[in-house]
Amino acid sequence: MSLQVTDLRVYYRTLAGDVKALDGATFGIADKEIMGLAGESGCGKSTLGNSLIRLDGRMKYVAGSVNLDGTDLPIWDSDEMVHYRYMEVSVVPQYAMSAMNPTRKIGKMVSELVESRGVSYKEIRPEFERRIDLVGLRRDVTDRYPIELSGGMKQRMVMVISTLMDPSLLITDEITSALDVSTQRAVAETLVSFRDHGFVKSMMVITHDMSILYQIADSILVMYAGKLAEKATTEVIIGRPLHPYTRMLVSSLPEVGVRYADKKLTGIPGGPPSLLHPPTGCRFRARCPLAFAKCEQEPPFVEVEPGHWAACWKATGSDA
Amino acid sequence: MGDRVRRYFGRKLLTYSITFFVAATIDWLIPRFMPGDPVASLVSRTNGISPDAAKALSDYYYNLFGLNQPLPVQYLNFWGSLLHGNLGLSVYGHGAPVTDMIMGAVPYTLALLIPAILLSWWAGNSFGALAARRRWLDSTVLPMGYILTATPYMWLALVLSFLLAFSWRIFPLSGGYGFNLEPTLTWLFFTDLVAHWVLPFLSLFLVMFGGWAIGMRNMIIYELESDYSRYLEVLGAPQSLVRKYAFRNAMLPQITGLALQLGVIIGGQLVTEIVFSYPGLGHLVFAAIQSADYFLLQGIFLFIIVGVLVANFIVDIVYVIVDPRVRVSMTGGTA
Amino acid sequence: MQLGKSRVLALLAAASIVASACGSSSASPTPGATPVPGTPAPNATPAPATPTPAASATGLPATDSTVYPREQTLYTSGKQWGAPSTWNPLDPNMAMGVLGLQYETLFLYDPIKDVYTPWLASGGDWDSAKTTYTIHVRQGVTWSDGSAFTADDVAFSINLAQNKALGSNLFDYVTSAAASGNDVVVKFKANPAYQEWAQWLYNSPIVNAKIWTPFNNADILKNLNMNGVGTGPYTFKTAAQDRMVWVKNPKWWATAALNLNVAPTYIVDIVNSSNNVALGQLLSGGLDLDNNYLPGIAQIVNGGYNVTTYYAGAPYMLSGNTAWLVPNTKKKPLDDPAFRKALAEAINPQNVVVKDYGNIVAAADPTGLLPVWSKYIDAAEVKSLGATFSTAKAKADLAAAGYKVGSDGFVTNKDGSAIKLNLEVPDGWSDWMQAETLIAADAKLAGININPTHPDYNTVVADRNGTDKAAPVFDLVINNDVQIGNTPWTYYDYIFRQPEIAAGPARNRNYEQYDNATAWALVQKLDQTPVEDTATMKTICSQLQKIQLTDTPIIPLWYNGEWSQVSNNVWTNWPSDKGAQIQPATWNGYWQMGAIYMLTNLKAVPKS
Amino acid sequence: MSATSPAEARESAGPIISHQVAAPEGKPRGEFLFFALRSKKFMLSVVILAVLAVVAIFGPIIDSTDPVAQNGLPMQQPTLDPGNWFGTTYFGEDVFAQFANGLRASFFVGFLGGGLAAVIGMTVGFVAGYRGGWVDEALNMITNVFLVIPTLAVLLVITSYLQARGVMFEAVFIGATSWPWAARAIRAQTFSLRSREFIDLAKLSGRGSRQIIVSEIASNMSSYLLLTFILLFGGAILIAASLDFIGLGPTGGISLGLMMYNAVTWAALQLGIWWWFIPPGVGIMATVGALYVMNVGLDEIFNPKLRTM
Repeated sequence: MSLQVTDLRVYYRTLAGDVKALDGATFGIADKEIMGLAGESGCGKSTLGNSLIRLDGRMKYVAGSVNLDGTDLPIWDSDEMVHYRYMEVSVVPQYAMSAMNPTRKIGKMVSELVESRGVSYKEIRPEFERRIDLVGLRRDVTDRYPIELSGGMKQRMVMVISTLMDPSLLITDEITSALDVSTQRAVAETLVSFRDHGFVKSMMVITHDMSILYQIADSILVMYAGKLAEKATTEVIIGRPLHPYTRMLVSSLPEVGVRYADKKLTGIPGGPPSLLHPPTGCRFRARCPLAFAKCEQEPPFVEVEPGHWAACWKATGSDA
Repeated sequence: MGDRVRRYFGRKLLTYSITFFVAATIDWLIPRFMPGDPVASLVSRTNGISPDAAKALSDYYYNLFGLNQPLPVQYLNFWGSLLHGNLGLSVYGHGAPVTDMIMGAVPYTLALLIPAILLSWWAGNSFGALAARRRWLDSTVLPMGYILTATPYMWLALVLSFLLAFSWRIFPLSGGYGFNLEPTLTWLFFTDLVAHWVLPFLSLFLVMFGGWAIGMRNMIIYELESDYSRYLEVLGAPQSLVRKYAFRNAMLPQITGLALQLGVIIGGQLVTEIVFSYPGLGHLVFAAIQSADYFLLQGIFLFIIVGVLVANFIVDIVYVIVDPRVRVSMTGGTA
Repeated sequence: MQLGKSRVLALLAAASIVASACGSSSASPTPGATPVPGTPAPNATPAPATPTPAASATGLPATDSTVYPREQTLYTSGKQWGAPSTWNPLDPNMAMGVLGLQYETLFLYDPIKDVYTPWLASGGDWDSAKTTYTIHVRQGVTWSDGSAFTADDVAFSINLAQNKALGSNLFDYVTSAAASGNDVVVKFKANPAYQEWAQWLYNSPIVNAKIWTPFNNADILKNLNMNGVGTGPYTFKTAAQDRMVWVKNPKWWATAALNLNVAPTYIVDIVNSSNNVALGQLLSGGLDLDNNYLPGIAQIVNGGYNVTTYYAGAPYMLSGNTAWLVPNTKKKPLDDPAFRKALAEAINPQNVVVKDYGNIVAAADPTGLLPVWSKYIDAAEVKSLGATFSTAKAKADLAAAGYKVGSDGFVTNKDGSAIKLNLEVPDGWSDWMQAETLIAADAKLAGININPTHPDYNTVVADRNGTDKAAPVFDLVINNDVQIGNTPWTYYDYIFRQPEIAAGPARNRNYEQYDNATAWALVQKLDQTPVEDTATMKTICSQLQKIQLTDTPIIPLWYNGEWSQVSNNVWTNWPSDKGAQIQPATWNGYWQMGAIYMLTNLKAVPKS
Repeated sequence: MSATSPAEARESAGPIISHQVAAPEGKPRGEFLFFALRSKKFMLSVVILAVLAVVAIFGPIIDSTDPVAQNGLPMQQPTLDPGNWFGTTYFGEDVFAQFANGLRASFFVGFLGGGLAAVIGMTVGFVAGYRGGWVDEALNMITNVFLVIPTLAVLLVITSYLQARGVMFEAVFIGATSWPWAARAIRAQTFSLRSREFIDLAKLSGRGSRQIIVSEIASNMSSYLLLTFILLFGGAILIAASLDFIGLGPTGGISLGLMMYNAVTWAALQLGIWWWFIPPGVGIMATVGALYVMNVGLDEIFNPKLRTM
């Protein structure tokens, strides 16, 4: 088990009050595992992703622990976390297109970055260039400015940079959403190859797009309204999901590449509840076709069968 | 690449020269458009002389200023003599060459403008950047910036001159150098020169400083919120590096600002020089306005136009050097 | 060339200042941010009462001629409105002091005592027929280049008037001027213009024949004559955009001949800047004599600044010239004497005197004759004909003259058309701009609609003088061109000048375009009256006054002051009605009206 | 370059406005109000401006003395008794009346001048930025010419033909000459928006350029445009002040700049009439300063990134 998250709670401070964006998450990612993290926008995916590496100004750590390769990450202490960022945990951000300083040559920027982390650019350069070849870029991109690269090139470049320190955990956030379908595939495959080359030990792939996960993820974790809904191997989630919400997500699969953020979820009225004052009990209750009395109480996230977790009274079969 | 650059600057130069031509022509029209007869005004200032003497004097001035030629000829002469750096003769100076009068004043103006602009730009930007990271500065000193930049130049100048020169006698009240001195290469003269320079400089500096500081402070905050900053932070880069990048990028728009500033600041310059009767161009403009000397005005404005265009062109060049984005877009990203 | 020099210096300024600025990282560059003690500009003198010699503090030799020790220097301002640009004594735009300090005249004239004092002439006299005048040239006078001053120089200077480029009318009544020994004999045509000749004697510079002969041609005015050779108490030191500096001429003839000695070693005349700068310089002891109009003098003389004026109380100043209203007598309704008279009665100059000038000027006599000419005023005529302020009488006279009051309360033309008179004064002439609003307000009460405007100076001149294309279009302007002088003839010549002068720059008289042959004949008769024959002068003047007060070609308002504010911090014994009664002005023409004695009277304040 | 606009320099210098335009998706209006009420900068500036506005609007009503009537005692110190709160000038004019009316004039100039400049700047900026190509080139040229011709010179020529010029004229003149920097800025913004998908969408749906500019670009830049207007507003006031100061202001009436001009001409400071000199300066400082602060306040409200809480 390379990553173990236990009852992690991270809220957003707003003038109106705390938004419970991540309200108790417990799961793990094994070595070599690529875990997909799926859910509607605003369900807390990104919050989870960010909280594992850097809490921004408005995020507040409430409770829970994150253990990476046997060491607890001090995620509540930004200064302490610095030592783990990039080295142990790294990110390929959503905004990869604009992640590189527009006024620095890429090579120069990378060297300044790694040197600032106490790594000699000179020593790491050969490996850096090897990986540039690997993602199919010309080595001289290091002498270019970001503006000189196409979207896909930037995307790949950022992936190389983010993984240069061979982190134990790589978090990728919606990296494909801005790309056309063919490039999406390429990027997805690159991710897998990174794992296979051992540039990263395990990966958390945050995305809207189930189809991508279907291609590359070993397991999929589905979130809804700040809580974990279901986790299992990709086959299980796609084949026989237990949680009604998961079913809906999966139902959108055939139309490859279409993100259901774009289209209304079939047949289900309303949207996710406000996380400012989330409802008691099962948070999916309001939209759930199968909702019944028991759902007044909050369903636990339990292992219904080996390697298959779900938070639904129906799923756990205890509906008597 | 090379000829791309050449084409880029070529186009710039063309635009600038057309702009110059238009502006200069408008400028030339000023004295011709003005109602009244400058010579008549000049003569009428010499009261008590006999009508015959007045006649003789006016004839003398008419052919001195070459006003007894048809307009088209005057226009051609204007461009012709312009090439020889000849801007005609000043009414205010009773026939002294405008070029000489301008050249006599320009150094004072530059001696005020260049340090005031560059120093305020430098100090303002550094301070703004500082304020952007130090909360207490942001909430204490920065408000001063707003007050300063909202102060009319002449008002600040008047307050300074009243307090520091008139009441407390720390600095001289007016003039370019002591009325008790003649220009010599002596320490005495030099210090006196500087003493007279300080207050006008200060009034320009302070107002501009406020503007730069605020501008920079805001730009920096935007840069610190930008994606590349976040990416660096996520990868655990130290604040020093993040700020280095943010400052560098925030600087770029400030350079454009500098270009516009260089031209427009003449306004502040004008009133400041008037307050301290500092013998620069602004003071000359005022004198020209007061004595309706439109030849002198025409000359000064022409000079300003050129100055502004040159300044803008320099900034264009600087920008190409400092901002890779411009450079790249110019060279079309070929590699 | 002074401009060349200022360029060098300013480049130095630029270079040095940029250097010092870049050297310092803070807002105020420390090098020289505070003046070196003892060597501040005059306007920064720490304590005017105890001036430190500039030199001593810096170890520079006290004789360093590029630093003027405060206690040896007289700072003046008020004459120079632009950078000094020509030092040609024949050019009316000559720099301050060229005629008076550097070049001199044959006589001086004292308008207060009405006496002529021999100066470069040791005397002069008419023959019995009064058609030949013999000038006795003073002996022992030397030019500043050391050469001797001779009768030839005088004869040459008189004959310069034949140079058309100078447009002098001297030879309209003079036939010849020739040196004979130490005398110069001037022969006149019949009925010489005695008044004008007397004026010429104390107003025209005597130049060096040898030096000026080559310049005596059509381009004589193009000779800027910087650092020229004169006979006067001062010689050219330096000049710049903002100053004119004279240095004492140690070999001045009058020291030996008349035991006169000018006190200041240096005279620095500062080009006029704004009111408040000038006032600041005066109050902080940086200026000794200011001949500008300054506001609030009444407060300042009692403000403990050690600043005084000619009179300790109102009107504080001598009267220098008369400000009067010029009506365009070629336009309705101003072509009607009755209307002009009513207008004169409607205006209360006292308003301007008090509200605008705060009592530093005096209301003018109905004749407009300056106090120095008061002996020519015919009290009887004034009493019977003089217009005095009375809104009621103005209304009555307007009604009597057939001007009916319209619905808007303003009188209308006889044909019923509305009357709206534009009163123009040049923009920026702050005291006059105040005056015109007060005048308009007064006129309004009497039902006369005056619209106060202040276009720029060029426009005012164009409207007033007219151009070769257009006749004068103004309704009303204010004018004060006639300065004090030796004869009221100048005043009447100005008002009644005939025939009408062609419109344009040359028209500098009779703007009101009033033509009255009788009056003009009298003016010429006055001109041809010997200056000592005051009896005849008086009779002619009273006849002229009768015409003037009846027809009101112009409307005298107030006596503009001979603005003169002096600081007693460094120099004392200034002219005043209690002390030496001397003209306290540096303006053109005043030096030879006795102001030169101001310099010989001055005493330096002893260093305490 | 205009010798008359020290103010422009400052806006163009400090891009006090964000150079990013808020993302297209609209936010609920309520949110603006919500944050506005909590923004210290914004509220402070609103309060200051409100106070000044009250003085400008009601001052002349409370104290109805003609600001240029010389009917008081000259040079009276300020006292508490009504009609003499700010004392009197060298000529016995009521300084408070001058201040209130001057403030009114300044607001007027700011509003009209700033507004006009904003309109011109936006039109030029939008068209140049949206159309691009030779239209852009041409408009750029015009902008440059306006940027370099000495507007003061033009003003001199015009004024010498006008017997009398009012505050209205001054405002219009300032509006007509102070727009170039705004045009440049807006052009740049439009440029960046032009390439966004939602514009292409609008194009595909066959809407005309005018519609697109108004309904798509302008609406998405609304906050930016407001900020621009605020800066032009403050700028116009400062420009007017310096015009008045060199004697090219209104020939009649009163304005803060004219007060300053008169106070200096009549040597108020040397004569110790500080109460004549101080108010106009402070008035302008407060007005323009408040506008600038409001600008930044609003900026932070419009751009969530900048909200610090």
